[in-house]
Amino acid sequence: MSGISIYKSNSLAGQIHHDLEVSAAKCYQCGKCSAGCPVATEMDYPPSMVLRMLQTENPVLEEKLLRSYSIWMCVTCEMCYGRCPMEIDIPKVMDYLREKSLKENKVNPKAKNIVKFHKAFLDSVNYTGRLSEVGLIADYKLRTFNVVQDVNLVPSMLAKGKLHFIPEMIKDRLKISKIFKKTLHKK
Amino acid sequence: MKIGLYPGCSLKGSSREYNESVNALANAFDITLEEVPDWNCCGATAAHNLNHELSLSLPARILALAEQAGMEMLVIPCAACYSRLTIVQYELNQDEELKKKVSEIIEMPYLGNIKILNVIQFIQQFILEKLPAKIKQPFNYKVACYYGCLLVRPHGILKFDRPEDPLTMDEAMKAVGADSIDWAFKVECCGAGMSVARTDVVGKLSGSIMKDAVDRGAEAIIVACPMCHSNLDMRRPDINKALSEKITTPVLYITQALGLAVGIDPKTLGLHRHFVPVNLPKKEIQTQMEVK
Amino acid sequence: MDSIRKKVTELLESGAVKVVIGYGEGSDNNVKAIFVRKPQDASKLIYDERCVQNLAFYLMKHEVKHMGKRGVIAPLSVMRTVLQVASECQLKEDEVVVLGITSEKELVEFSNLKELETYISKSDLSLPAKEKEIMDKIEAMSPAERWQYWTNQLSKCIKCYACRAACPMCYCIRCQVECNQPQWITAEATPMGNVEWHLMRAMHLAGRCVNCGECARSCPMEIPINLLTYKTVSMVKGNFEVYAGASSTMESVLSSYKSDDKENFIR
Amino acid sequence: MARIGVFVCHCGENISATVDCEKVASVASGFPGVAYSTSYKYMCSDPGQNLVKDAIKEYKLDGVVVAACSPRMHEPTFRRATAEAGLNPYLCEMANLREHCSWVHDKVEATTNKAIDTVRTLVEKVKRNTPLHPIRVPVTKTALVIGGGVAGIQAALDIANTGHKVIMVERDPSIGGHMSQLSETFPTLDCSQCILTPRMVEIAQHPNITLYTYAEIESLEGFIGNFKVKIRKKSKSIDEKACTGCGLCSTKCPTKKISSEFEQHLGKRPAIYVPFPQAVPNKPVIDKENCTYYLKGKCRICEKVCPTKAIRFDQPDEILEVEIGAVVVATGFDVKETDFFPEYGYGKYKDVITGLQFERIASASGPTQGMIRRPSDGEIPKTVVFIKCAGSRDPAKGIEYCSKICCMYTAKHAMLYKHKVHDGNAFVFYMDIRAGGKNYEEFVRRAITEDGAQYIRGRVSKVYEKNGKLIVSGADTLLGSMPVEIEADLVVLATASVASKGAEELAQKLHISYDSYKFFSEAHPKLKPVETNTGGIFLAGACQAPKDIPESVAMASGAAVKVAVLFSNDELTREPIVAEVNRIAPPMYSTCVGCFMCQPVCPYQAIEREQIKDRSGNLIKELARINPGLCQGCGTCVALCRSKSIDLHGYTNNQVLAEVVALLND
Amino acid sequence: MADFEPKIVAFVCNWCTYAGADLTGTSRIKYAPNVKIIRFPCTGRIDFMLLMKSFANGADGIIVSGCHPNDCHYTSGNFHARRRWMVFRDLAEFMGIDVNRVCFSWVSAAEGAKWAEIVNTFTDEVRKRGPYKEYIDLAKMEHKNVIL
Repeated sequence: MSGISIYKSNSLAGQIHHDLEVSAAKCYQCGKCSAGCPVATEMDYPPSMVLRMLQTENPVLEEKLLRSYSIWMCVTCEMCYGRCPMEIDIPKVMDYLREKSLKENKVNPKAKNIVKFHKAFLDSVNYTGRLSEVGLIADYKLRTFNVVQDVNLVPSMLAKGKLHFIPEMIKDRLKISKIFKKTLHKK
Repeated sequence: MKIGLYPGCSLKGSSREYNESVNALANAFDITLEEVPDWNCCGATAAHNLNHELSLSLPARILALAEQAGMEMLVIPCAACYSRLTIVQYELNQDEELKKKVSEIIEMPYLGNIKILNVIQFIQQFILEKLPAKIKQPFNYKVACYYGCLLVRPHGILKFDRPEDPLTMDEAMKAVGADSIDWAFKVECCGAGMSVARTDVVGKLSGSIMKDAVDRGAEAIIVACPMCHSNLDMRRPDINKALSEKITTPVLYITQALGLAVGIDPKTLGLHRHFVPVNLPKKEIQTQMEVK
Repeated sequence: MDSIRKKVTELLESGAVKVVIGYGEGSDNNVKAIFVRKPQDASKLIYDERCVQNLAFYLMKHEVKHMGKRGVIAPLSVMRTVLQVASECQLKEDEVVVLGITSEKELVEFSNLKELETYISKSDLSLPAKEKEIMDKIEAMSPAERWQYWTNQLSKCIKCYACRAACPMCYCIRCQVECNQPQWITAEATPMGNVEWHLMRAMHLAGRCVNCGECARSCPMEIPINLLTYKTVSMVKGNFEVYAGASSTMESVLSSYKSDDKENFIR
Repeated sequence: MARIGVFVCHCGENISATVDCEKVASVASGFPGVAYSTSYKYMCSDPGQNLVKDAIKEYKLDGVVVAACSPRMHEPTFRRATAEAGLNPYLCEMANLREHCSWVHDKVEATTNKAIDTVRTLVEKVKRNTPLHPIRVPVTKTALVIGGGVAGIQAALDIANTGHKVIMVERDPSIGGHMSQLSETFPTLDCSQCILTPRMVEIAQHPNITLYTYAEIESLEGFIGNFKVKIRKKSKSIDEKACTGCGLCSTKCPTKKISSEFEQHLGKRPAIYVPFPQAVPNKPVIDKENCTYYLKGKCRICEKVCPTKAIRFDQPDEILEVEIGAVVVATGFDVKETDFFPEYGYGKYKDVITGLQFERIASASGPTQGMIRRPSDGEIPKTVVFIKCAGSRDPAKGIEYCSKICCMYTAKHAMLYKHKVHDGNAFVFYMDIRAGGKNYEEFVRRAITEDGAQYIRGRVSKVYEKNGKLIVSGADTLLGSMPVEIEADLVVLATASVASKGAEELAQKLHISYDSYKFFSEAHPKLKPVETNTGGIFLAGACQAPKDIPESVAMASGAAVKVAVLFSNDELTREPIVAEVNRIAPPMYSTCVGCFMCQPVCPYQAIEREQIKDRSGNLIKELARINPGLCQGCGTCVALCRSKSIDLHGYTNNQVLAEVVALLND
Repeated sequence: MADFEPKIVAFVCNWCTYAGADLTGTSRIKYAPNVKIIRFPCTGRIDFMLLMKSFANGADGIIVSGCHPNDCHYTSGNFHARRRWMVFRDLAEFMGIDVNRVCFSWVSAAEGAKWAEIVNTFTDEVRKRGPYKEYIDLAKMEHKNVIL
């Protein structure tokens, strides 16, 4: 009944409220999220700031947000959500912002690696149905041209039987790639 | 009753010892866990980082498969998968529309009524009270039980243990004679998905976790999450670099620790696969008394 | 039977009662209620399976009251009625002598209502199997079918009020249907008015109906209206664990409550 | 033909914004029996009321429907106006077009139509209204005050000083409440006990006041001016007459290690004890849960040492029944304990304490004689962190409201600490500073500028213990939410103020309503702040919502005046909304058949048996009769009566059925 | 049936639900205008015949609402009402009357939001069920009077 949204329909906060039923306006800036966030120091905008920026519904700040490093630094540990007195699902908001940032390719340059990792991860799933870590690492290295990182791990991992080169494949791979077509790769 | 098992990718790869120890422990108590047929990856953080519907559909397929296989309960040792699947089940049960949509995407009927158990819940329900009788060699060490993020958060949905300072793992460990310490980082984050992309961050976060545990005299860290394990174990060099210390305290899966206590041999439990060697000094069974 | 006649005779001779209400032969093989006031008339009393009428309702009738202390031939339904109306202050213990008849047609005497209660507490008060069966059938129907069934049945009602007249619990001086300020129910018989009237009647009997079936027997249109009050009987038993006519002191179901009455239907 | 007047109020914009008031008025004028219909901007204003009065006279109206706000708001106003115009006030009804219509619906036709239906309904009702005349009942001029905190004390003294009797009931062994636990009070820093104890003594000595401590309310029956209260005097196991309060028993009692409620569990007390030195009455009680004699059947040392032989182990609880005319509820509040906070350690850290515990630590009469020492090891904390809004303003924890007093007392705590530990650091984590009140803001500024309390704007995410220090991790939202970590020796949580234990049960015994937080509800948020919805029962202090001392005292005096007003008449008039059993001509006398099934449903025992006898005294008929003095007009008997022989004035069967018909047939 | 707007009458007690509905107003929570309130002192006063008469007069749905258990201003009115409704519901259901068109609820003076919630959900439910033709049709139904 109280259907009229308090947000501008085109604002980021408005879309988030509409799509996720998470209302940025609920945040009263107590900062508990930022205080508990394990990666706050790594972020350009700590969680509470992210919500503040959403509250302003100011396009400039929204743009900053989508191009921010914070949204990619978030490790979805749910600590902020777990302790938020207003029960604002910040991790969900972060997901949303990442998705959007990616769609509008506004991914923060510093975050490219993270995204590539996620992509590599999903491609592996897409092709095999499961995650082949060798594939993942290799693929990721190629995408990041950061071949040397972690190479020292590989031999010992093999030795410990933690890596195997033949990826496990599931039977109904077709179904999986269908799922991807219908979602992530939806045009 | 048919109890299903969803190992997830890590347990088939970098954390196979977790899978091995889970099954070993279950078998030791004459429980057979049946793998979900033709299961796929749950999409982990990657999926919901990039696409919401995808992050719903991948887990939904797994649950649908389990339902098809007639499983009433589904044990999910990997905390990340456990959290994903539980959240997805919850989300879809909130919204019939979405449920329909997803089951169209996965082209399978999906009910969403299967009971999901994390490894600790599984131990509580099927093993804990049978435990004392079976103890061969009490695991009488000072241990720090590390729960991480995904087992306890978001509490509103998972409804498992207490959101801060949980105790269930500690209880299980006490049951095999361990002295589980009270420490401050039980539910802090280890760096999780940043493992590859921002190893330095992992070093820092996992570092502070290891540090607190060790400072309080922990002889072993007990975990129930492959990500936590690989970050605390495989990433130990990065941790030590971050702390500029040399910490050698081993990290065991709870299933391994319990396994040892009931006399399953280390190899079956996959202890040899760890990066930080697990060589705990034999201790007098003077704590036998406490074993209960 | 003789034991009954004998008892009645001595009651009348001793003047312990002024009249005994019982069953006697009527025309063409029907039984009718008879009022025995002279000892020698006790021989007119009969009792067999045809004797089902609930005689208790005469006990409250003005004319009968005036005769003085009453005795009544009382099969189970009558015994229960006596207790129920007593609990509703319509009959005092010292106004009546209950000549109970067991299911084996044996005479049981009670020196007071307490004894009667103890007897009742040992008897089976549940609904007659035949009706129970029909009720189960009806309950098995879909709501629409039930509605069909009852509107058809009740639209036959001609508002002759024979049911009310026959029911020992309908002793009100003025029935709610006769209220005209306000007029709750239309005077003439209409399908809607009939539904209202019979629902109201059943509601008024909730926790009070002793399932004697007199209402249905008296209905010239042969509407099974007793099922409606029986429904309340089973409902009351199911939810509040009591049968009407089990005690002369208990509070009526609708005049009492438990703070934990089931309320799963309340939002 | 009836002559009803309809008066539609715009309530400024409040109604007219979504309801077409003119249309309502014009349609209403067409209703059968409506002789006059109009609309006006503010019906409750003087000109508005005059409009009604004049119309009544001019058009010889015999019924009035005011279509405006909720009758719970202005029914008295318009009934008064009606009466002033010479019409019986109960021929006036209100149609609720504001709370139930204009404010809850959008500006659509349906809204105006609903308004029209509502008016039609009330018109049909009022046509069937009959003149009613207020009922007069006597007033028992004794007041009951529940709770002996500062609010209860103030109320009791004020009422007693108007010359009326007061009975004060206190749950604990002594009066004084939370105020007696406080060290100094803001914003003046005067010693709490120094200002309170004289008042406590006054209570004990006042000729008009009877004090029952260690006592609780068992039940309350009756109605305004005529209550009957049952009070349970819990056994103190001592003869108060004989006891001189010498205290020898307490000093000799072998069980000394019982954690003291008064000291907020930071101190100990014996099993036979007086909660604190200045307690009133200054006589001990035996705590049966912990007394060796009650537990093991032997000891009796107190009995042996008592010089006046005042110990009574076999003393039973005592139930007193008293008639009273009014009640002042002043049961105060509690604070959340530290175990309510997972992220602050579920109460497992000894040195994470509540504000109330800090009061005891800071109090000269407290467990540390006023030295600031932390509970764990008695060390003087060098760094103290104060966390405000601990539980308050926290929907996730189920407490959405602001506890109101924390901002002030935390500033006070920081000050007291700095005054006593000059080289110490006081950090205060806050979200907002709410210092509305005389000299409050100045007080807080002083804490910051003169005493050097470090205020950090942000909430604390976690507190944990590490080698003897409490690590407090918060954020400074004024520095871009920069994480802040403080190694503290003592953490003080300004925990939320909540309704006092057992508030819900008490409310149910008193039949007063309470909000979702179990705070008692006032009759009107603005205009009836000390009344409850139940006539004759008033509220004082923090039992209604968190309050500081001056507010509680002011409210208490307010409640006292309300009682005094009630007691200023020997009789009071009551709404004639009561049930009545009909009477008709002999030989029936009434359609009531006297089944008396209505008797047990009446919560007020208002239904009596009336015997009708002939001249020679023979009983003709027994029928129900309702005592209008006792009947409160719930109407349960009315709905129950099968022969419809009972009816409820103001809500007669005729009226309500007409309402149903009118509401549904446009 | 798309544009069908149900007629719903609400019988509420003065102390809890009526006050609660007032609170809905003061807190400006919007709800469906289909519901029209009739004020009673207490749920104990509400005669079951009023429900029947509501249907007879064309109500598609009925709300009956009062104080939560133990909160009754008159101590026990709502308890007695609750029993009455228990019996009434069973009997009505047995007769095939659509009891889903009667919504019983407890709404306290503090539950303004709950009142709006109840009204809206119930209005939707009734809207879905459509008008209560079956009952109204009784009025038209000819009388099966077989005696002449």
